[in-house]
Amino acid sequence: MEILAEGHGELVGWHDPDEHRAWVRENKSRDLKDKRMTIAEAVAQFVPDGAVIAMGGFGHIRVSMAGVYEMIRQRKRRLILLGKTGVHDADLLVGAGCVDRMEVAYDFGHELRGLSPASRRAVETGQCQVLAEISNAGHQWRFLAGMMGLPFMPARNMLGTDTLKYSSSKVVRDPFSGKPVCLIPACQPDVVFIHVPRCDMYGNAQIDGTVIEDFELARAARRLIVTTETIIPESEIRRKPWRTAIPFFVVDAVVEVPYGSHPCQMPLLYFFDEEHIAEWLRMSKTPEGAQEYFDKYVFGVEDFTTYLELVGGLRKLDYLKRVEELRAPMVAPWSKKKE
Amino acid sequence: MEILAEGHGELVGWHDPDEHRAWVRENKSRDLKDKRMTIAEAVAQFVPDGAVIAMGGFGHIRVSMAGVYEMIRQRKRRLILLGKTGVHDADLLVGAGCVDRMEVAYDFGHELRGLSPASRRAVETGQCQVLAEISNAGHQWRFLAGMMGLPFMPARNMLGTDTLKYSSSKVVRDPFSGKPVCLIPACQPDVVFIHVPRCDMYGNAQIDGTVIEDFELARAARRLIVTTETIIPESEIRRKPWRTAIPFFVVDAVVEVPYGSHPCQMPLLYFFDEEHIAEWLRMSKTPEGAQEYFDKYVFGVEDFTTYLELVGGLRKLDYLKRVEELRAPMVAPWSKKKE
Amino acid sequence: MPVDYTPTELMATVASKLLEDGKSVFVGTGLPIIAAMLAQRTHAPRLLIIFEAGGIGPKVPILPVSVGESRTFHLGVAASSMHDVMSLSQQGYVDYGFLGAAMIDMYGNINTTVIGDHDHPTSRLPGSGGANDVGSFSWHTIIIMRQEKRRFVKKIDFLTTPGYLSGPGAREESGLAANTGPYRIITQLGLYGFDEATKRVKLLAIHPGVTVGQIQDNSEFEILMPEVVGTTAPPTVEERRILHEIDPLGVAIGK
Amino acid sequence: MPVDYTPTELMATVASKLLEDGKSVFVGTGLPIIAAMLAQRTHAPRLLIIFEAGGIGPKVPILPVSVGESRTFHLGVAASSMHDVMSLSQQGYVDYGFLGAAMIDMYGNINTTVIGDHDHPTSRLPGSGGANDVGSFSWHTIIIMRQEKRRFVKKIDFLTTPGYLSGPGAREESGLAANTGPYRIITQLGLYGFDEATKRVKLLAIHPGVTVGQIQDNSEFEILMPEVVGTTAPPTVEERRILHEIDPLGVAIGK
Repeated sequence: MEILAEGHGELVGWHDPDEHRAWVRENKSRDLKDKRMTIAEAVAQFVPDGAVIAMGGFGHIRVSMAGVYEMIRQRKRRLILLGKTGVHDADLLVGAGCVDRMEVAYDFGHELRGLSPASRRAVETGQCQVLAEISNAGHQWRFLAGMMGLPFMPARNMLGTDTLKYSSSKVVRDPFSGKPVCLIPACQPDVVFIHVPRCDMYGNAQIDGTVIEDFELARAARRLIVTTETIIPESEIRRKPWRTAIPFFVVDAVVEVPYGSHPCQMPLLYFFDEEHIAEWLRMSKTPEGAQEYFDKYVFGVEDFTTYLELVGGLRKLDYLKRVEELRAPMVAPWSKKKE
Repeated sequence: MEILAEGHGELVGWHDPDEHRAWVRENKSRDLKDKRMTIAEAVAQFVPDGAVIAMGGFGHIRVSMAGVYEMIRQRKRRLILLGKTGVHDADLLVGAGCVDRMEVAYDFGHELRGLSPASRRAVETGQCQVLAEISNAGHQWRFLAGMMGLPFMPARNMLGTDTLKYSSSKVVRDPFSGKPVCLIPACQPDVVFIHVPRCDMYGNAQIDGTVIEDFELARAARRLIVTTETIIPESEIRRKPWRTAIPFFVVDAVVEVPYGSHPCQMPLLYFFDEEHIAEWLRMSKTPEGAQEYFDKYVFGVEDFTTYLELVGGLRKLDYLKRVEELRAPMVAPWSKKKE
Repeated sequence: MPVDYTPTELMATVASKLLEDGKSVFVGTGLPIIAAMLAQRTHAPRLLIIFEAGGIGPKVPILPVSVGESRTFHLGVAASSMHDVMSLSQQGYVDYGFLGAAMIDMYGNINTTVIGDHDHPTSRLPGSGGANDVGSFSWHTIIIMRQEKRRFVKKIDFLTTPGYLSGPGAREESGLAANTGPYRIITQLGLYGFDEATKRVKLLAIHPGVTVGQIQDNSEFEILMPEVVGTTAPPTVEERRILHEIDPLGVAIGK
Repeated sequence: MPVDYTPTELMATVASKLLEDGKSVFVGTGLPIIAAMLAQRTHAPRLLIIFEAGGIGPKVPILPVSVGESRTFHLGVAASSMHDVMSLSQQGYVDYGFLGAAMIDMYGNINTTVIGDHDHPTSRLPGSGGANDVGSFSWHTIIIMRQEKRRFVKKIDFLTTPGYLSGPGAREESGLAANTGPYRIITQLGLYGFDEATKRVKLLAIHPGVTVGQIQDNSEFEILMPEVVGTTAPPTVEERRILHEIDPLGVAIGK
């Protein structure tokens, strides 16, 4: 197969399809088992140092912040992050020193809020290394190929650019059209966290709103930790099986964490806690400030409930619900005065 | 790109990705327009003789029988059918002489009911030609590649078999694993019919139960005719946008036809009319019988409502609802006495 | 007192016993789904049943007419899509794949496409359907079929679904997933496996009342013989009751 | 009486006017979504807005913080997935793609990845995000950015998103979709297109009060000049009202 062009980015999270099949056969149970555990147990059991990880949701939307905080709390190290629209999740994991290598689609930014001081600093000082570049669709299709048990997914993006040169993709001539086509390697991350509004104790999960990349990512994951706002009876799942976005047999752990996406958005349930995110963006302008943040909000709290009390408790959570429902205005303390 | 093996089946419904993009740009409106019309208008406008067609649903589940009957009524000819689990739909279209060429994944059978006399006879007598063989997943992934605007989809099926030899797929060496991999060509059918429980007048459609191949097929279709049990207000669609399986801009026509899948099953709404299907299977044992069937149930009725009256009217439809809801037992008049 | 049963009932119960609790099975219409449902109602209540149209983990209330109809996702854990279940199968999530067949050869290759010449068939059959996919992706493929000399043949007219192709190593060489392939064949005469070294059909057990002579007499190719030939267990009264509860009209299991 | 407005407001209104009713636009955070929302509330009520996380055809109530947040599918026609919208884009369903940029060259190639050396960056930027995809798949790419000499450069440090690459024919040669590419650039100084023959950046119109000299002074590469230089229309009072209704906190549009 003639290679017309080839990226020299590191090939992260790729497995030979047969090796991966054997891994699935051995390690992914098809048995309907109660998988409830605490986030501490889930992270201790399924996240080894050095793992290739990906976070579901969209960087600061429907993100398992409970999982992020716990990885920081357990001082996970040398993690490789698939930065598929990494926003608040990636910034904290890099800022806390858990992640020191990344494949980057979108990272180091907080979207409308501007750039992310902590993770940018880590890359600019060499503390965190960018192993490969890719685009958002590229990442998504890495997971699609991963879910399909394929070695690669063809695509018509990245062609002709440095994004391709710094990726792990290859360009070949399509035997049907005769035109160059990009082959994006599959990705089956070692560990994935996905936060959902509801699932049963086996892991059958529903998602409201956009599923973003999670349909494919959940199925491509080697280990999948589902954190959920609430656990519902299995009978609820079975009553409308077409609402199941993630079936139980791809799930390894089920962790019930109400408000587990705070300070990020949980669509239809609560809005971003912009005050808290602004606090992080402000404090993380220096390494000392970032450390202070982690000392206060991660190492200084005993569990997620204590954390919620610390960030404003019921009053804050009720306010975030009202903003999400467009019944109260949002604030933007991070907003620079313009012009 | 070295070709290790290659099917010699005819490449049906494949388009150069750039040619297809140009077609989409020109022909698929992104404008929110009222697309309601009658089935007669939809078929007259969008189904030219010789078109490559595919039917949504699963052969006799959630099939647009209103579309099938109308193509027969308008005496469409030389259609090429993508027989992706073709069952009652395919049998009638072939039996009526509308379809004379097929790509076959599953056809000529009625699943548990046994083989389908009319379409088998057409193939065995040479009236209908099988242009290519493929598997169900193969067909599905042709539509996936079609939806993605790609030339092909890699896969690990069909390898080593006559199914591959009679397909239009190619086998190449995967540059990542070094192993042979099958490349299944994309497919963008000229016309697709999909029957849904509900949609709005623009074509935004919801589906209950399994979507089967319709998510991909709807998006891969060049022309998509949606027939629906009922038309609902746009506001209903927008209230739960995550329930939309088919967005309006891939839809060309919206046709409201209550019971439009009869005598096939509409999941959660009505069961197969096994008496009617048995009548077809019995009559279609001879060409004359098949003709008699079409004369009575297609050419002999003026519209779908008249047809419904003829097959048993409200009493029959109520019974089929009860069977679907497991409140009445099914019958199996086609069942042979065994042992 | 010996239980009165039919060969079809026996095939269903023998097939059912091959399925393990807590594992997954991808099933086709007729006897395969009946065997899986029986397993769920006896020794394997947590058997994960998967249908090609997207039904996952249903509590199938009654024999479905189609592998795509609403009974296949009745109280299921998911009602998804063909893309989803075929992808998961390709990724290695399916332990057992259950197929029927019109013709088979000594390597377990299956024909369900055509009898005679492809372009001028004597008898046109439905084609692969999901069979090629199931036979390519499942860890273990189980085949249920009627055994006759014209069905157990030296050369099948069309290789629809891969068995071991031309023998040891051929699947991997062609690009098919490693360590997959046919696992068992169940006919009205006996239960077969595949010889480890040659990948050829090998008798495991005969059904009660069947002779080893009948086994070979009803096959065009030579069936390998084990040192000890087992005998399958006949259906119990309870199993028969469940079979007819699953298929009350006797469409597939007989009356 | 002349309306008082800011350059940012002008960029938003100029961008908005490029969007046609009944067409589709794939938008990013900030000014792109503001321009699309303004278009919907003025001349293009049936403009189909698409967000990369899966929001399709929403009635966006207020400037979203993220292209993945719940405002992006608010009362939408679909809340789907990235796979869905990126696939549809790749298939040719997207008329306009709307991007920001840190650096651009004379062929409209964009850098949003890094300033300086990739492995030892002076300044690390977010990377492609969906930009490479939007720039590869959309029929027309529109870029909104601040114009400065260090941003309109002869050679960008990193080619994140394809413009016309090295010139005419280069996109097609590389395998990118035919007849796609950058269409307009909007800066605080003017509105640019691309010369048909050379695919190079060409001035179309200057904003009120801006001189042609400023246009070239703020670009390292030579900007092609049209025979007639147009002038863009300033925002109206109504447009300004809507802009601040869309972004009441002035996060992107200013206070």
